[in-house]
Amino acid sequence: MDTKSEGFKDLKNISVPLAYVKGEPYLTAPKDLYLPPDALEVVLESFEGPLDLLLYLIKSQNFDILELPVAKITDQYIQYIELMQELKLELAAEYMLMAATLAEIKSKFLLPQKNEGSDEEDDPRAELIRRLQEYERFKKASVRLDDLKRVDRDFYLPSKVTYSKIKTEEKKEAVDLEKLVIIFHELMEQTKILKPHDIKKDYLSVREKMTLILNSINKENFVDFKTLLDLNEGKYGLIVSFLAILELIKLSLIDCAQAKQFSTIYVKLK
Amino acid sequence: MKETKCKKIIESLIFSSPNPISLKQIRDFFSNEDLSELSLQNIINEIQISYENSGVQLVKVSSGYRFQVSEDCNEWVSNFYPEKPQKYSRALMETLALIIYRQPITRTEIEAVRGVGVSSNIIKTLLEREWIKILGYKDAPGKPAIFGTTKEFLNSHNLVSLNQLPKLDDITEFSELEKRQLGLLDNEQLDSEQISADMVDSDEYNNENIH
Amino acid sequence: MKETKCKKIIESLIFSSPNPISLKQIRDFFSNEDLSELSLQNIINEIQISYENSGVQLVKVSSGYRFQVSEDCNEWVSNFYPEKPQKYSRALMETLALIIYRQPITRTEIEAVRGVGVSSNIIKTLLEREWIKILGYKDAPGKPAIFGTTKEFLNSHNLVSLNQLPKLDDITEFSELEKRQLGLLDNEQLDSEQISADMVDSDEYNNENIH
Repeated sequence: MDTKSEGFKDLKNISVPLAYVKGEPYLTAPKDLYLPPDALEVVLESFEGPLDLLLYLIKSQNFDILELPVAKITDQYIQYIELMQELKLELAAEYMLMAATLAEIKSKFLLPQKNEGSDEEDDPRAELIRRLQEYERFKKASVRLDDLKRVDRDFYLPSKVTYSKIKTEEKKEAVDLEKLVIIFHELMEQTKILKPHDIKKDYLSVREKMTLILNSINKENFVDFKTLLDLNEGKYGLIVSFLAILELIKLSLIDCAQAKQFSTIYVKLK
Repeated sequence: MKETKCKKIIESLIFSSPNPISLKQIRDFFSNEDLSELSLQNIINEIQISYENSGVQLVKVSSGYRFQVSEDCNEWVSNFYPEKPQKYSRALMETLALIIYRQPITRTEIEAVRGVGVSSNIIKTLLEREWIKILGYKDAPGKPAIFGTTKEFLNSHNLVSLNQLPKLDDITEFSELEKRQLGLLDNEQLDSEQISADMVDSDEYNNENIH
Repeated sequence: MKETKCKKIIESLIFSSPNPISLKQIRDFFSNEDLSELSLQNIINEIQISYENSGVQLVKVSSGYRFQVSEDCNEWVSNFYPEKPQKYSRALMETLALIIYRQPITRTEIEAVRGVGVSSNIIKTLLEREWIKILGYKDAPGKPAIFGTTKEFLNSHNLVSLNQLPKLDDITEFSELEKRQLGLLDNEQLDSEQISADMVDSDEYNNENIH
């Protein structure tokens, strides 16, 4: 029996020899399952979970649940789990569960059967096999799915061809200006910041001017303050522009600089 | 309207649309033009023929008609773009397979079959890709989302219907040796047929009838 | 490679590219094929001719060649994508009103007046509509964006200047009536000027002093 595996030696320590429950107890070598710790990382990357690993072990490694000592499989799973705690914590519980399931199957198997025709529904092996088979179906399906021709991998689509938009009913989408004003008024009411009665008619022009000025300057370059004033706007317009600039300075939205008294005043976006 | 003009317009509509266009959409659009279903189909056929030797083809997918790069040009187009197409993980493909063949399905149900948690990233990727969508929420603790596939999934795979997908394999019988290994064929000598039958019965998510 | 094959491939490249493709890009791509500049230009011309009567045209723009919808189909395509007449929410109208009358204004300032957070969607909608734009960033913690209205807002409302909007003092007078209706000026018989004065004091957002 020189070819007997480590597993076999371990089996000797178990009180119920496998030979009794199975005709050929030593055919497969459990040491196939014994993966060196540095191979575990590879294993974890190549398996999608305990079912996948188990399928692999059954199909390729001749892993035999029956021949594997509970102690050994438990050891192995604990090894996985330890490694997984370093790599992918969330997987540990699922592998742990599988270890427990395997241990349960093994222990049930080792115990003498009470009833000859025990209830198959309760057989944990049947449930495990059902799950393995079900998983295998989808595993195969997923491979075929990946083989399907897929857009941007196996075939390509033309990009959307551009067209020039011809605007037809733009006005429809405008907001109701009257309503807008009423809404603003209501807002002011709510917040008790109603205007005093002596509000000037040009209320909006300074605000609008502030926006226009902000639009016309940038962060990078100072511009001559005078360029922001349009003489064509008349005295009234100039005052509005001036007030707008003062207000922007007050709100520290723009920077103002002057080399010396009466020299050119420069402004830029802050 | 002349049929040639109509053809030009339909061509431009399909080319400029980000999504495939259905015959119904076209017919609705031309509702003032008295475009019969037959002449519309004729126009579509004509467009298809006129593009036969060109770099793009007019094809029909799940949600309608679209142009596609011609078969023999795909490789060239692919080489024109240096970046490699995204490769999806096995975990993602398995999740997708479950959603396809078992929809409507919740995340917990997917996890039950795969025996491992489904990462939120996978669901997110599939939702962003618009291959799956949330169909609703299950009336169960935590109101889990129920997932199903979309027309976009079909479009992305040149499919008109899920029926064109390969059928889910019948449950694989493990070989005698495998069964023995699993401890199925020992003292008890479980009848494998009995097991298979049980499996089908207990499978409440079985949707094979979609095929 | 045959010229017909080459033509097909170039067609598919231009169609599949999201951006215009330059002759140089094509020549570089076909560097193994010994494609002369002249024959490439010939192929391009051929493609242009073969699309002459179709719904899309091959045109040259600054960065290269691209397909675009034929001139006489633009209107049809535009009509195919109708912009739904949007119904604007109260929150959007309030935000817009504040930006109009209080510009330049930051989101925080809008929120302070409305007493409730402004959803990013509203700002996004207004920016996309091109009714407002970011004028700059305030020199304050978090560098908040400063919003103002655009010419596009005026255009889409047939205005030349914001001054054409109903004046606020008109409304103020209207509100006197409203207040009376609401019973504000009944029992207490508050002097309306007194109210205004109180308000100015308590109004931390008040900017009237600029007038």
